[in-house]
Amino acid sequence: MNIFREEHHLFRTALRDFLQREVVPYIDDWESEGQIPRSIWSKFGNMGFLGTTIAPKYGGSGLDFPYQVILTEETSKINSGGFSAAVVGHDALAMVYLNKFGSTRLKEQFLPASCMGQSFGCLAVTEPHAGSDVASIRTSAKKTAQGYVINGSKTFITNGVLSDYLIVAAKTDLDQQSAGISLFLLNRTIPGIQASALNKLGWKASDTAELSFQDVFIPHEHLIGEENMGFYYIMQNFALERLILAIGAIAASQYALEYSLQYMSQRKAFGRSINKFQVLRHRIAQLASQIELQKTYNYTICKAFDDGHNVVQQCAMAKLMSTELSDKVMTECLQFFGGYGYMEDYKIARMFRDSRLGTIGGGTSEIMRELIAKMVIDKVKY
Amino acid sequence: MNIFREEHHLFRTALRDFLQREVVPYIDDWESEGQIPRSIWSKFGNMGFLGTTIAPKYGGSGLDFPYQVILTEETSKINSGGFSAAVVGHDALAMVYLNKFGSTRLKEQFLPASCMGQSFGCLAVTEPHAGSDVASIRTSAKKTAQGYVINGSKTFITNGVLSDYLIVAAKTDLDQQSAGISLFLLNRTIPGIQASALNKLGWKASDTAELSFQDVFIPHEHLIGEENMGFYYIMQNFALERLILAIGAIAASQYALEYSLQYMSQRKAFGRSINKFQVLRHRIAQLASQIELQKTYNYTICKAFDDGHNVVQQCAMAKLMSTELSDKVMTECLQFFGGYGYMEDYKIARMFRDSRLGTIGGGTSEIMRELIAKMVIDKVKY
Amino acid sequence: MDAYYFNEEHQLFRQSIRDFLKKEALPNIEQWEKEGRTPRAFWQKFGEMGYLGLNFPEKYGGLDLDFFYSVILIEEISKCFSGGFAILPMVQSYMSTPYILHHGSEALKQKYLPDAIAGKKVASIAISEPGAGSDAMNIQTKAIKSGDHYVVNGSKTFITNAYYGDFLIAVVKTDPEAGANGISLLVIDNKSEGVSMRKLNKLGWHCSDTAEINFDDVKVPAENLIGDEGMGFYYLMGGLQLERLVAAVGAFAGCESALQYSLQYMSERKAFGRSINKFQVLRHRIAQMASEIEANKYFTYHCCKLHQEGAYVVKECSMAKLLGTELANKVATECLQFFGGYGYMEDYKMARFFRDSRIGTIGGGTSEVMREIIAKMVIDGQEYDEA
Amino acid sequence: MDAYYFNEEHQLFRQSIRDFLKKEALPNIEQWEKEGRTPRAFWQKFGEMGYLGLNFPEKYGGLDLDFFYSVILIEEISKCFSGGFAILPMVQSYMSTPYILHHGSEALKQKYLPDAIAGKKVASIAISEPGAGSDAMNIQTKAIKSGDHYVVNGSKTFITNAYYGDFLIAVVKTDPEAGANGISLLVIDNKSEGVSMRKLNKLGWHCSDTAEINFDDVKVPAENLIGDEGMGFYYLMGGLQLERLVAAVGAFAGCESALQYSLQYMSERKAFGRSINKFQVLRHRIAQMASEIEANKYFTYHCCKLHQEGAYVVKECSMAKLLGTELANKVATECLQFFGGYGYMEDYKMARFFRDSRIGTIGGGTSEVMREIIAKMVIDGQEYDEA
Repeated sequence: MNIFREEHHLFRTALRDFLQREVVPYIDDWESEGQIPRSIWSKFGNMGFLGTTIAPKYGGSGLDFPYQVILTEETSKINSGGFSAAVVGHDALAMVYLNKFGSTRLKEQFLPASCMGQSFGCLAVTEPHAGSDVASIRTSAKKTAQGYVINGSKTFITNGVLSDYLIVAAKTDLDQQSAGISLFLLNRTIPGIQASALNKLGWKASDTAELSFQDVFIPHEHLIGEENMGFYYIMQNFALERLILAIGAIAASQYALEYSLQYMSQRKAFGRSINKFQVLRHRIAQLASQIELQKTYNYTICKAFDDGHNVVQQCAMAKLMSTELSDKVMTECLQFFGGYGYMEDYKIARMFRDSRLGTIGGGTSEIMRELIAKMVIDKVKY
Repeated sequence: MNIFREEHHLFRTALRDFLQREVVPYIDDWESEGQIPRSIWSKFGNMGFLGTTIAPKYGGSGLDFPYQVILTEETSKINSGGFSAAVVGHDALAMVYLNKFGSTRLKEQFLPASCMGQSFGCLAVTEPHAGSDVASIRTSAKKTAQGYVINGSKTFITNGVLSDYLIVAAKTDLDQQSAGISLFLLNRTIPGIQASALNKLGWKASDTAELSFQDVFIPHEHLIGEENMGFYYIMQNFALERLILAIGAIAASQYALEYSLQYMSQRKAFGRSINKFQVLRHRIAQLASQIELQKTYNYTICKAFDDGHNVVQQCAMAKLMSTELSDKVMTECLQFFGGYGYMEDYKIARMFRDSRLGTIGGGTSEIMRELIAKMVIDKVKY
Repeated sequence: MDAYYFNEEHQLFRQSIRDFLKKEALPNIEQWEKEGRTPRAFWQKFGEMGYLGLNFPEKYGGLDLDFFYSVILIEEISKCFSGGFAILPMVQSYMSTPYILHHGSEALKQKYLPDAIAGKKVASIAISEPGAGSDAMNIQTKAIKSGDHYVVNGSKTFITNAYYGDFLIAVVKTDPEAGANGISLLVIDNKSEGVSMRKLNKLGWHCSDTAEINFDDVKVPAENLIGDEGMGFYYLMGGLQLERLVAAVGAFAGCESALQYSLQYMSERKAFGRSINKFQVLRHRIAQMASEIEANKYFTYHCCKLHQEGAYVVKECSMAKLLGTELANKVATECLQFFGGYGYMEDYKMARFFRDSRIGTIGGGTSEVMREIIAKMVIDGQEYDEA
Repeated sequence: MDAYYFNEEHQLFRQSIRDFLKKEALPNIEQWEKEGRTPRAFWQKFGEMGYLGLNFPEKYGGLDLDFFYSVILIEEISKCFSGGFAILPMVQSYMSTPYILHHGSEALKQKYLPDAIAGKKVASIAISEPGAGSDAMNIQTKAIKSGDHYVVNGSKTFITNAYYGDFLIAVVKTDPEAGANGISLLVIDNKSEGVSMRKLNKLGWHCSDTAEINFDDVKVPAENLIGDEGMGFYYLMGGLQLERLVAAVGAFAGCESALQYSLQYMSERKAFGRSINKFQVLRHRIAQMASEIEANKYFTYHCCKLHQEGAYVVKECSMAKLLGTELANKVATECLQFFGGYGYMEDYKMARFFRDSRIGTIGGGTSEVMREIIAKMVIDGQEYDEA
């Protein structure tokens, strides 16, 4: 299943060159600093790497989905899960919500700068006491004559500390579960928003925030879409989000495998290069096969997604299996490196740490299985 | 953890010699016939292999638990899960219930012949609609002035077609769940008992029955222990039953591994004996390690059981892990044999079929995990 | 997503073969399993429907259809809960006679293909030997040329379709000194003098006949040589790709049927007061398996497409075979578990599925052999070209 | 069942060390992890309590207790959620100084053991080299005798305790031509001229110092040779059994603490309206892991008992190390999952446990090396005797 045409390959090459030149030399620093510099956003934007699928009238390139796939893949192959998360959190989450559900006015106001990387966003749904249970969020948005007043807290928010605007899920009707949720756009500069960075096992170059909102006032026009439709919007976008996560996981896995193969061809033990040991060879064969399979499946779903099919079930499956596989690949690849695998000087230690979020973020594996079970066993349709 | 003394080894040697002489030469025939001949029971009894832990006054040998362990192990190493099941179903199930909970009169009446192998029994608890859910059985025992009248059906009963007597669980109080169950001894000869043999994937030498009871009348004295205490008796004996199943599974695994090692030392491929291929060697190392670990654990529990400790949790763990491991061992060992593994002329095909019941019979792995979860998480005590 | 691979005619074809199997095969499989063979009359009907010639030119009686018709055929016969039933046409049309079609003389084609396609003759491919297993290079069966015929001596084992079959495509050494270059393919009639067979007793695939064969000075006409002498190994390498692909298709299709069957059972079976498809642990296992089967299926379709387009995809076919058959083992083990004690009873189809699947990671090159091939390509950068 | 291995005094000892750790270590570990070392002052207190000399004779300041006291020590330090903290005393008392005790001269013992036992000096065992890894036979570091001293050249890597430590037990080649028979053990003071070190930056074990060491014409007095020249390999083989056993004990103890910690969290954390320890899929995973940890523990106790009784149990120790550390990886991965997003946060101890456990299947001989050893014994019938 090949979803890429010639122009896609050109885009990939340009992006790859850019990353090698502008990102890779600095990525270790950004990892230690726990954030990526503002300047990289505008460089990214200038090159046309952001907003590829967004209409030109809003500053995007109006291209098809494979461009976004390539953005995800290539940012996943420079050994910084955090960097990739920051880019994807802006491009495939914040911007996509705005683009799909926002009013023309909001789009005109925020998308062009977003596409140029002069401004970037985050999506804030998860709360400390709700986790994967979106329907149970407690952040409230009280409607007044002048606008909405938002109170509550969020956690695990990628780009949550540094982003210029936030897409926030809050309850406009506290008596409802899912039916009372709405989405809002918050400018970072409004008073009442507090953010603190979390200290994570991996994804170090990404800022992940705990947020609190205290009487944050926003005008009515900053409601995204319709009131009480937020849950529906979130569910609708989950397919894309999961597909992107699946693609990233497999790109990183492939990168880890290639990196390992290179190491194994050079490293010697007991008198021969370790890629000659049968037990290691068979494990490589198994992993390579599983990656190949998963990649093919993911591309098939990308195509179906791009063709407008309902792929809720398929995206959950892709996310579940790709992230589980990625953990397995990283665990095994680290083992190939022996003691060196445990040293942060080699890339595999970071890959191992970064991968571990895969089966947790964007809905845990358990949530994926719940969802798939409902569709496969109870024949529920979404 | 060594639980065997010198006299145990002598017993083991005698049993092993007996099996080699009296059982092994005929076992393939018995597997095709779907049953073992009556004559083998009395031979077994004559040698003193049955009722080892039962008091001499009831015809047993009054010995300690390791003798029963040896009986389980050795019968599990002659490549007939069905044969082993028949012996254990009599010796560690039917006889044990009778011995532990039966009246002196019942014991005097039935145990001596049971120890001599002149008569053998089965335990009938499971029902078509209840499975592992013992509390929900529907077979009823209606008390009348003259005795009890039993109606209902049972399934998956080892020795259920050929045994001389049956220990049957039935509801004396239909309004109760577990609190309404009692145990009864039924002579095979009473009118109203119908049995038909089931056609199984493995355990071919054992007769496994579907039973139906139509107005089966038995005297009051054939109640085992007290009325409505049956569930409690069954739960109490589960520890032993599971331990025995765990021991059998590991003995069979060890036998399969030894058999495979022998084959692999002789079989050549690509110019060398296949026990020289690193991938196979490492798998053997892994399996041998897991078997060794599990055996040590099981023996530790055997000792604790014999010392009178409460080992409900430990026996469930032993059963869960031993039978899961056995399936894994058989699956992998069959693979070592390549095409020959698939031929019934080699022992491994039957071992593979026989093992598969392990995670199902005597409480499925899922039931074991339910039980363990209750003890480990909810701190429930049994 | 199926639309990426199947058009409307494909779907009609699927319906027709499904109807045929439902009427002609499913009611009888239980019986055929007991008898240890599928009757010849059935295969003739099957042949009359055209099902044995989907991938053959019309001049030999085939239908000359694209490969996805074959994929459908293999999927559907693999969903009948009888690996032994499904394997006959798989060997016949995809693993043995294609050697005649692709490399054989016109005379050989005329002699064997029409009858095979009509279901009148049953073919086998005879590679494995008692001493060699998966190691085709080290076979010992010799075919020494003597005038206008070869004299064949040696033995073969695990040969599907052979005991009740009509002819063998036998892999033989025509030059015992020449290694891979000394291997040739020879068509041998089962009734030839000096051919003796023993039917093997298997763990599963009960309605398929698997034979151990002895050749004792068997005279085979020289014109029964397929293609050129010494080219057998290379023909095989090509043919094995198709064999693996077919095995992969059969594997995921079997998994799908096992999952469906389990779902049905689980919706009906009750325990502790509710149907067992409500238990979270079982639901999550279903979810996991459904996901793995689905991904496997679309990867295999992808390989089929590559094959259809004429690509020589050794790596992908080996991967598909490896992953598909390993998955089938896992699915068989887990699905049987869902049935509890009933899973162990031969009255339910799961027990047979469990027995039948187990050959998957062994036959047609073990998983270990697949990993060897993949390792060579992925690690050492080795490439294979078509013969 | 614990009573089969531990008597009442053992239990009192367990309580005392647990109290000590709770008071002196647990409140500070977070800080030590940040600083990248555990302060020397702590180890001196630890030594004063006798915890570094459980397995040493009284004449050197040890307590000369049976091995199960050591087992308790290792279990308890392994339950502090800091692999880096636990490894220092493990290396000190069980992986390095025992070579001096068992094979060293009385002068060496007097010089090094009392200080090590008192926590005044910290020891390392230096085996691995950049080019050799687990392959002890192929080390390249040379110690060439010249008069009354050896001149050492070469390098070592992954050496725990070395960067802030005092002396090394270095594995060197005294006879570069002699293979295994040319290997010797030499005590080298870290401050010797020509010794240079680089501190390594690790995935986990943050409060432990791990060094890469270079020896550049380092002069070492001849009396620092442990035992006889050329016997180093055999001493090592013996010592490695203890090392593996200690690793196995640490592994299951870590698993126990991770499971307990998870159970605590799961009883408090709510999702979809109930505490997450009520979800069947999580409950079954807990049940499975609890079972595996329990079996692993008693198998390891069994090996400890064999060790205590003086048996030379290469196979059992290798098995315990293999299975224990593989299990720890699995437990770490699964337990972190129970914590959801919080598992990924360094504020919870699971993230550290996950990072710290990952070295288990690598350090002290990889799982692959363990399987090699076990395969040789189980398949080829090889046996090992004590040096």
